[in-house]
Amino acid sequence: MDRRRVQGPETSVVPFPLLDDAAPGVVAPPLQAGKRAGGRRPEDMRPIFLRTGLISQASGSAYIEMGRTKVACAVYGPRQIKKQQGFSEQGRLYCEFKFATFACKKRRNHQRDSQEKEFSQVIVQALTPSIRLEKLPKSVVDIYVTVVENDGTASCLAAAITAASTALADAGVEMIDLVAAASLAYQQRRPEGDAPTGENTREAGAADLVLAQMPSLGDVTHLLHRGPVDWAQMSRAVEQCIDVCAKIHAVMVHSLREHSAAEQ
Amino acid sequence: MSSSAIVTPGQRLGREHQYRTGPGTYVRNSVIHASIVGTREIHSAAEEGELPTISVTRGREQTTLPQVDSIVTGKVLRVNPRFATVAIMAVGPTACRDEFQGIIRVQDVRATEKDKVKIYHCFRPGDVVRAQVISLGDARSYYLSTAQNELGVIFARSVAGVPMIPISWQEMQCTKTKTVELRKCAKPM
Amino acid sequence: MTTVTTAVGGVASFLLFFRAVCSLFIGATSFAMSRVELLNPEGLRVDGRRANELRKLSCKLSPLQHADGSAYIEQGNTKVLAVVYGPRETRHRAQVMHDRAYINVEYLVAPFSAGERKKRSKNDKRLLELALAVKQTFDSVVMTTLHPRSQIDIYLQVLQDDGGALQASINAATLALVDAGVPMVDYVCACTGGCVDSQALLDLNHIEESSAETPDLTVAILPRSGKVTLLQMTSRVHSDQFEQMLNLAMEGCRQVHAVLDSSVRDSMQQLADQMTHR
Amino acid sequence: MASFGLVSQVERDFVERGVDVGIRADGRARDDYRPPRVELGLVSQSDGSARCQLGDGTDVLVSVRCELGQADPAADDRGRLAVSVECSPSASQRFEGRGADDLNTELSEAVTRALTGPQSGLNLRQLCIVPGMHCWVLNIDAIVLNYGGNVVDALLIATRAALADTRVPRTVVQEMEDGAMDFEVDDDVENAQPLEHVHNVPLCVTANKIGAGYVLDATLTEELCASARLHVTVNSSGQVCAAQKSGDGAIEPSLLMAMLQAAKEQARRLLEQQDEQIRRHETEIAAKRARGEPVKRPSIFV
Repeated sequence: MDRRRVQGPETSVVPFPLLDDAAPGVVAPPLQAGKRAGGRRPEDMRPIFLRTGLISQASGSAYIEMGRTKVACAVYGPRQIKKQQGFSEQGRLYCEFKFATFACKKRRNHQRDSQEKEFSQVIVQALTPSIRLEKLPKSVVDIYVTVVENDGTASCLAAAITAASTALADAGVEMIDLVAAASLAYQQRRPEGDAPTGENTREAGAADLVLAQMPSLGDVTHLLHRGPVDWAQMSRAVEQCIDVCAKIHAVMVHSLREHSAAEQ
Repeated sequence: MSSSAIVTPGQRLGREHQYRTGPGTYVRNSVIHASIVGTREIHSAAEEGELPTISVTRGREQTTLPQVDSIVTGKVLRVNPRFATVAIMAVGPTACRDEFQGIIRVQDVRATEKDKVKIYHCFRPGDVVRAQVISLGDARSYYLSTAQNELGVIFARSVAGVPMIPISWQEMQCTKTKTVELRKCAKPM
Repeated sequence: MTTVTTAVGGVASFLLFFRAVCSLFIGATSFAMSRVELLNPEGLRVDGRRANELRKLSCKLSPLQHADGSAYIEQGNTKVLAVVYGPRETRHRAQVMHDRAYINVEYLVAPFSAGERKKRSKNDKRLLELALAVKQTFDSVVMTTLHPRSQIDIYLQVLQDDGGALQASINAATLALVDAGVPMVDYVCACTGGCVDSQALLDLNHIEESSAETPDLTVAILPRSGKVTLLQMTSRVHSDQFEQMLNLAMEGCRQVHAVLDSSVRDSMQQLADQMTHR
Repeated sequence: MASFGLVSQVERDFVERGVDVGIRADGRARDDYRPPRVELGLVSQSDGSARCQLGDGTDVLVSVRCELGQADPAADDRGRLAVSVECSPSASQRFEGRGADDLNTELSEAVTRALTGPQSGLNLRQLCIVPGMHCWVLNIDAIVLNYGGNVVDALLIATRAALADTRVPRTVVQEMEDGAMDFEVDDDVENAQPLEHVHNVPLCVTANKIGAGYVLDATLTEELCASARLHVTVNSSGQVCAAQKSGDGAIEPSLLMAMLQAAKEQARRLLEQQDEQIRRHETEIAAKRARGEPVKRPSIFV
């Protein structure tokens, strides 16, 4: 027996059966025609809770909740590039994206796996176009993203990008625009906005899309799509995501304004 | 202050022909946008015929980076015959969150008789210096200069560990033991 | 239940190995499972060659246009690509030698090159040893003193290994160096030799090489002077037979030299033709 | 690719202005694709292999090997694919030692993304031997021999061709007395089966945003000048299987749609060309077999 770790019991029960839709004894409410779980229409998104400045030690921070998707983000810096990475006229972003070990159905390891590394890179690529890097010579801005609860990987990534951009704005990093990101799952040949887990794994042929955009300027800063879909479906999905980004942008602006006003 | 005056990055502030751009703003396609979260401020022109300046200022202190020409304050970490290494702790009036590394090379210590400069006669580890950034330097350090009267050591302790007072532009005296030590002193402002 | 599963696993992996070995020489139909007969009573080897016969050797100079020099060699089913860059500035200051060039050899093996798929790390000790063998071979042959403070890179990529990857690599590196115009005192030609039932064999293939009782000798010579620059042998052999093996292998080197030399001349002739026609 | 060093501002201007007026350094138009030269079945000890060259630059060699593996408990009735890409230092000195590690991971991920999940189109059930116990693992090993831009596309072109060339050995499953399953692998290459639904495997086309326009099939210099890149993976029924932006720039929505559309169209043409080539290759081999001639493998370079 490994004495260094506390051994759990061999069997266990779900403590709050009502929290888990799939738990036995809980009957999911029948879906209304054209509606999704939770009574949403296909294009509706979940209500967003977004707040900045919750992590006091960081230069800037943001916490976002969309339904059961919960993501916290902290930004540190700008600080001088430490390692021997050579001189650079422009600043750099560095991101560490991590699922909390308890965030998913299956326990995650403390080490970042390849998916988390990939998402870190995606976040950097999605935010870099929005930052005025020429203002930050020789410096690096660190972004740490922790997913507290994962309710659909695509929506986690979108929430992470949105939160990271809000946190950067909160840190006072000069940027040309905020970046809002929206996720979407294709289902039964129709895109549905802002997909939680149950919805994008229901079908084997499921496909999803994450799109990040600078809403004031209109430029798309990232696009990540998986799964086979028709061209018409995809172009409609891109348009729909752009619409959703505008709505998310309004939430971001509201929360930044509120926080800024509260400080003065 | 009403929250409507608070702007967010990307928000349009006006057109280029209306204002001059100040800090916290940028121009794209001749439209002025905000680049940070903060309060919009319009300063009327100092002279007749000039455009008013528009800027965005943050409520909280702005994170700062050393830039060329900015005056920085830092502590000498170590010295060697070629340069003194300085940890930059404040840029202008604002303190830095993280320290930046800078060096004062032997030829940048003072404006005259550069060939006679001995670093150890100008700075010692632990001194607090005021210096100007002359270049972004190399991958590791910013290059600093103290070649002005107002720049140089502003605080130093003697061998006895007591603060010293400047008695000339290159000497400081210990208040306790009255020994004189060599420093490149800043002119009191 | 568990024991059965492991048994099945064992059978499966054995079958896989068997399949891998089989696939190496699909041509050879009569193949005894129990003990491989390396030399049949008629004096023919598993792939139908005689004892003193080389495998088919074909080569091509500068298959890759962008490199300073490159060469590709096929010796039977062993296929090696050699690429040479340089002489150029040294990458690391520690490697600078003020009186001569530094030769850097990197020896890479494709994961699909051998019978069984195996991914080797770049720091695999066996690969480093082979790279060192190639480096030491060429240190004495390349006129490094003509290019002080510089570096010559030789990258060897083994695409397929059916025995004798080292000899093929050395031959390919020679051609690539010639193609790059690096001055050398002579060609370096390498060949392997072995010995079965006191009969010396030339140019071992994978089956002969991996057989436990065959000694396996790799020799590289400078064909004009006959000087030996590399000599490697594993297993044990009687000294009388060793001499026989060595002589046969050196004879093989001379045959290799003829092929390499003619391919260099052909390719230079082509180049000259192109230049005169332009 | 930052690992290839820098490009000067003048060179960048040259490329950008060229793209603005629709001219490229090698005489192609913005939408032109260098015709890929694909050869099948080069590596004799592999179960399938192919090499793809784009222009004089990019050159990749892909091998597919079937290996017995334990079934994945999450999908016990299916086999799986494992991809590894290696950049040989013969392509660039920067790939020496550990220099290529990051790029290798990036390229392996890019190929894996196109080939795993439902979008791969392959029938992975075909690779199952004993459900829940044994399956075939298709090891896809790629070597980048020369790096001349657009390597992701070339890798997928070569991989798809190699998969079409792949023959999976036949297995005979027997049930033993105690209910356990045993199987034997048929060694006869003639009996090996081709993979099912290879024509459904998607191809990737990369559009590079340079200045205000975009180009397909960028050369190395063009890749260095690109501010953003869009990898679009499309299958033969015209479905978009995956799309991903990379690089540090932003793309306007109208340009994004144009890039997607152009990449999709190009992918359709590439797929048609490749299917035609594979069909020709197969009929050639079948004809040779029928005549009893030996099927010789083409040599890699000679």
